[in-house]
Amino acid sequence: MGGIDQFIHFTGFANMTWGHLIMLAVGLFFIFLAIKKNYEPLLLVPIGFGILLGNIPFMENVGLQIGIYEDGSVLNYLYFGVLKGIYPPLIFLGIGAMTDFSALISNPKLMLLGAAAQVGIFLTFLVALALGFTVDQSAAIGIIGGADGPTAIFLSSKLAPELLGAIAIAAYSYMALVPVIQPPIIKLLTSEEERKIKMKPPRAVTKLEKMLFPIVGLLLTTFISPGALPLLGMLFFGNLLKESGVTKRLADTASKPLIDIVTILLGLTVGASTQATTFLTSESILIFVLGAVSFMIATAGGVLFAKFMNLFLKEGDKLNPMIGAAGVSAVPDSARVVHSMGLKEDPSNYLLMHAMAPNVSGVIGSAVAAGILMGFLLKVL
Amino acid sequence: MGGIDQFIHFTGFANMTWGHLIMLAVGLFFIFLAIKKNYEPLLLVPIGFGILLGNIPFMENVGLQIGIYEDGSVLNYLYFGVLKGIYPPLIFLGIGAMTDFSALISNPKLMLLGAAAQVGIFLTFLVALALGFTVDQSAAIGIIGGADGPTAIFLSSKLAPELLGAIAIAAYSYMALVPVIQPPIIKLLTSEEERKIKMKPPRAVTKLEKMLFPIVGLLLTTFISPGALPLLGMLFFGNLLKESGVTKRLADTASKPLIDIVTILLGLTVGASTQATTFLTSESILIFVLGAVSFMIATAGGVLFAKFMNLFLKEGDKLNPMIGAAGVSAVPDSARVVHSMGLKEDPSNYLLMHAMAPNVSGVIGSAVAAGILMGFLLKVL
Amino acid sequence: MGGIDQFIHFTGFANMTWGHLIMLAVGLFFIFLAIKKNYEPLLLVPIGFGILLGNIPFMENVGLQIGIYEDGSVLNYLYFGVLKGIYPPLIFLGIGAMTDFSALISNPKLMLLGAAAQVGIFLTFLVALALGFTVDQSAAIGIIGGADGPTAIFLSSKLAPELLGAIAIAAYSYMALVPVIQPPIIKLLTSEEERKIKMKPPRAVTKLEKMLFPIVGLLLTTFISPGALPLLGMLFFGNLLKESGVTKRLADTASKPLIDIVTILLGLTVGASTQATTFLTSESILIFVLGAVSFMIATAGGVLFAKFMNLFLKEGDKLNPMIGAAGVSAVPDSARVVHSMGLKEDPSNYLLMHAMAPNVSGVIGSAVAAGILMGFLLKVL
Amino acid sequence: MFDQFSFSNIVENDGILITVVGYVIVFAALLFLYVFIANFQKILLFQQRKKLKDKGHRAADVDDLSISGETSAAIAMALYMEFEEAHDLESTVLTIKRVQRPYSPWSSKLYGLREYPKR
Amino acid sequence: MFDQFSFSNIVENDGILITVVGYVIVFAALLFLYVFIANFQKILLFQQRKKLKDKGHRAADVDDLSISGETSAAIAMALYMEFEEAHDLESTVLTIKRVQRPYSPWSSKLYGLREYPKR
Amino acid sequence: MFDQFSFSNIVENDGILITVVGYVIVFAALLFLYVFIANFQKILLFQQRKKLKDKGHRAADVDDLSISGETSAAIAMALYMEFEEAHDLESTVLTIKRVQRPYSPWSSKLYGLREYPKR
Ligand code: NA
Ligand code: NA
Ligand code: NA
Repeated sequence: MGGIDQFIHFTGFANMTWGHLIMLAVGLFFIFLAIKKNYEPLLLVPIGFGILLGNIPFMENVGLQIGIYEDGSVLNYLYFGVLKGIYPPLIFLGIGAMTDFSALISNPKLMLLGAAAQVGIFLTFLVALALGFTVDQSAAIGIIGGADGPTAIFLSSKLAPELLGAIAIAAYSYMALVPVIQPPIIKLLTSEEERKIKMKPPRAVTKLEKMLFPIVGLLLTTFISPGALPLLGMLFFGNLLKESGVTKRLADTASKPLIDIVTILLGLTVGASTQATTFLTSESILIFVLGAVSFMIATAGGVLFAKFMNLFLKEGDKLNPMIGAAGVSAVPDSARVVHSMGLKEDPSNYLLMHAMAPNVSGVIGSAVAAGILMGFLLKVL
Repeated sequence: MGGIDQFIHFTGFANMTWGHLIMLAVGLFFIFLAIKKNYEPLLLVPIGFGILLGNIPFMENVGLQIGIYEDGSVLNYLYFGVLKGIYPPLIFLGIGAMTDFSALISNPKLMLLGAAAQVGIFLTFLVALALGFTVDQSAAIGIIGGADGPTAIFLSSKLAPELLGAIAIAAYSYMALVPVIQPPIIKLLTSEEERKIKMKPPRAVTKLEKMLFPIVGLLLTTFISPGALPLLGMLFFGNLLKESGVTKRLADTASKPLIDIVTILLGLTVGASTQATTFLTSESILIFVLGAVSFMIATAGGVLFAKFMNLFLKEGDKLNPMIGAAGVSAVPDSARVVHSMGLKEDPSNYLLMHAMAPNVSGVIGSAVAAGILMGFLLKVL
Repeated sequence: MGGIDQFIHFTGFANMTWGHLIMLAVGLFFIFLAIKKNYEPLLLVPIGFGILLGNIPFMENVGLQIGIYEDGSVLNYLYFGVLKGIYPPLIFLGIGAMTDFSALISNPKLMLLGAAAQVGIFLTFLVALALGFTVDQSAAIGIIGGADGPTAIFLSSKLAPELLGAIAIAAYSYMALVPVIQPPIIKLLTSEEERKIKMKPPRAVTKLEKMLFPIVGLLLTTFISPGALPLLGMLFFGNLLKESGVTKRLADTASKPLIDIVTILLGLTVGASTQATTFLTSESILIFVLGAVSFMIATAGGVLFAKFMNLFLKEGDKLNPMIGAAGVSAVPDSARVVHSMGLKEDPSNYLLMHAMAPNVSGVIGSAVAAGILMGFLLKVL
Repeated sequence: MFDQFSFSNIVENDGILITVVGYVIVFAALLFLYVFIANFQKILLFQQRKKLKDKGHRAADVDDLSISGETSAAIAMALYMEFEEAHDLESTVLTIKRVQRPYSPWSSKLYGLREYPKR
Repeated sequence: MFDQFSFSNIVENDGILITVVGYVIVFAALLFLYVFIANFQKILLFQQRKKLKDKGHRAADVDDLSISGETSAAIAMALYMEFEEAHDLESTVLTIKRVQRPYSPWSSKLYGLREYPKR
Repeated sequence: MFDQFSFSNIVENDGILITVVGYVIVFAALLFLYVFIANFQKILLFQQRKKLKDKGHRAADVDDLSISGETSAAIAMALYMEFEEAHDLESTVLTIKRVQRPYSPWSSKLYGLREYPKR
């Protein structure tokens, strides 16, 4: 009966630990949230199922080629695109091909709100440093506050691949929880009066402006922060494919099959990278805490900066400071949150289009921030 | 005239052997079968044309980078996905995203038929061993009886890459020939009375059950056979994308462009891997013979087990033993074969839905078997 | 303020050179041509934007992983498919899946015009040799005259990767300029009488012929020139997927998402490969000059050979020699040019379908030529 | 090499062991799945029946809640027909398509962004 | 490791410097973009207004050429509605599809090649 | 480097040889293809004509079975029109779509599986 013994030795039951069970429960919870609560299902289903895949217990390091960290396994090959930072730019390509920057172009001063909210990244970076993380790890943890999954994955893959799983999961979790995290902070920092401010309707935007935006956007942002090139280059490339009007077929492919394929592979492998034996550490828990802090600081930063801008704007041009909260990005959830809150205060106040402007500029802002952090930390000089 | 000489030296005419001609004829025959007989055209056209590509004679090992086994050639790069076992799980992802497991869920005891038919795998494994193949090769040959192309390719790529071409071609050939192979065996093993047994119509299945199936299926099967994770993980992941109801867009992409692209690349390179100079050996012929044997044993195993189950089932609940033959998988050809035979015996006996249950469980069964064989043989301990 | 200093040191402004500015202007010009003039937008938009991406100035060789020539950058990973000659065959697969060879099948003697026009490749090869390029570089430069982007990229990647950017840009530029380059040469070499020749309408082509064409085409051309296998193998494979009638789903995927994805990646990285620091050399300029010469010779070769064929054809069967110009390929632009010129001479003379025959055979011709050049030069004997 | 049956090769490589254990495990895996699903269904059916009973439905008393044989047969027939004719006529129909909204993986609800109102 | 706040780790790694410089640059980048677009718009609006004036349009005098508040509100409302209902009913509509022509990357105008006339 | 023509570089690298042989082979390849197709057509046309004759069709006597000039011209014109207008109007039409069945690469006839009857 040696054979049965040997076999039992290899089963999941024999190799199971509490860690595996906890992570399996987490995976099931993600899938539950996605299906039942409809929180980001296109990401949480792949990530949740990936967590299951990554935490089926098996005997490691005997050449079975199953685990995501084992050479020769399928998951390991597919994980390559995460580890080398290839998937995030491809996702940005697709996002660019489906994003309309009109709201931003029609009221470009709202762009500053997208910059202001990045304060979450930098303050969290400092806190992480103070807590003893290395400078590279701290930067990767801070970027959670950028509220952009692909940006967070890209930066961690470059600076702190050992934390990639935790950072990615934290980023996507909080992005799904934006409707829970942001409202209390917004309320705390604004008066009822401010929340009722109505903004002038945005101007219509011409085709030419929409065509020029990705080109100008690329040149200005990447001249200042060349490190943002992989992300912003692809984002603006996708957007030009969409807005040029002559490459519809390419824009369609970038924004449908291409981004879907990459999303499936990225979600699944990011989920699977949370293999209990390497994932369940005090560091991971700390990263989750820091991520939440980062989101809150970012929200506050956006709101407060909007109030600050109001000091310089004449009556009638004043901003509803709530839209500052949309500067964290988490497109378009945070814009929707702001919109809902606006409607609650005054059922005739439609803030959605105004909130979309800081929302998309927050994407650019956190990519620029990622580029700067890479510039400071990645160099081998 | 040295130049002309040199050139002629490099032409296909100068490098041609009888082997090339035979394989070219085989390739043409596959294409003919696919187009004229409509046997699995989506696979036989790529494989057939791949055989042509792989058997255009050229001067090998002089750096021309043409052949599939030459470093730097396109075919070699594309073959990587076969050789490393990357394509099969991606195909299972797509298959999961288009498979409906309702028939199985509504009558789960039919699952056992899908297990029973895997006897073909194990007996052929023994015969191959006895014939002098190594234990790894024997396992890869046995898996032909699993009647699943991707599973066969996956296991051979891990255990016996040197036989991959022959095993893949054999597996797909016999899957196309299921309507020829199975009926006589089924007839031989069943009485007319048995073939006329009508089964109770299957119960309707709820959405919740369909959603839970891929999750439960993953956990149970891979805890028992972790080696099946790459295949079954992807199969059930694709199925959850389909059944969750919130990730339709991802399921669509997995089941259309993604699986198509992988099918094109897999079919072409598997075909091309049959380069005459490495393929035409007595081993290849033996593998074809063993493959046929394996299919026959599997069919018999399924039918006989159904008869065995009938011993324990009360009147009215008895199975039509023909549906056991569908347990080999070869989805859905073998289910159709059973259905047709049922109609011939009694024009009012519709067995299709009943036969689909062992049919899809046969897929799971052979993936589990592959996982177990990998567990026994792949380890480096 | 050391930090600001350090940061400024890394900006694009600090690393900018005249070369960067020139290349950025070129990139903008490409995008302008694509959008405003509608010259090959599906290629010129990606290439143009790629030129921008490749010429954002940054500090090289300090590990920032930005540039296309830096290990670990996204562009570097995506460029792999260009550098190893993987993308061009995949594009040929898609092209095959959308090309109708009927015009050629119905009047196969026009195939010779597609051969004749390849004289541009070989004469330019000689000129480049005489100018001091190495024999490998000369072959890669000559192929520009083949007027096929993927073929040019494929051959350069194998023979002269250091010139790949310049050759690819030259090839696509002149393909876009066919309507400017060809008409004066055609006029110069033909009399008004010749330009008015009407040709007999082409015969209808059966399904069987269309199905057999890719198979016969593969066997005949690659037996003669095995080096053409990667390109022609894929072209004819795609065409069989289309014409077989039983693999529509695969043909659809090959000709839509697959070719689109590859086109996006190929265009972007070929554009980015023109990084000023490696691209702006006297060699690049010379390559552009030689490319133009090559196109002109090819056009003349096609026209003159058509006149030569007319010497042997009886009255009524004579060719309109203008269609010889379509033998350069540049599908279908050069066929359209010929058609337009025919209409100008005689508004009832429709040459389009006649011109399509040499047009598509020019594709085969230049791929065969590329195969032969690889056969002569790539071998390591 | 392949002239004769060599049972020794089976023995040396634990062939019998692998075969028996392997086949048993395949059965075990699918048996587990069967048992789980069958029991899960019982719970589910129980709940369903209870719900129906609460609402006063008569169906609650029916022995099984499966679809009727006639319906099933009709469906199977239709399916079979489709199988058979599949290759000949690829029926052409006017499709009623579901409108799909774009999405973004940085947040999957980026619906409104694609077609922003211009005026 | 994480027991206490160690400000020394911040100092040693230029934490403050990176934070300040970094945040300033993010602002700078988006400020640049803002200034550029705002000025570009002025030029564009100037041209637009001139064009309208040349044609004698009254709109040229209106202070801003933006869309009206009512329109905007209606659109926003519609958008919001769509957001909310998005998950429930995936509305089914008869699509009017744009016919797409095939293309070739060796030349992107390979339109006619796919469906060549056969008779 | 590129100041002057160096014929020696051509000679040293067998330039003339490669050119002549290469060009001849390109011709040979396409000539082969031409000859094959032309002859294949003869056989095909012969069969076709025979079939028509057997059925008593008059067309069998016509010298060539090609499509008429007028038809061809009309088609070419239509094609050309489409070419020209291609960029402007991307015509919108109600599509009649072929219903596609799903398939499985473990067996390409997995049609019925996707939309299994539920009740
Ligand atoms: Na952000
Ligand atoms: Na099976
Ligand atoms: Na050509």
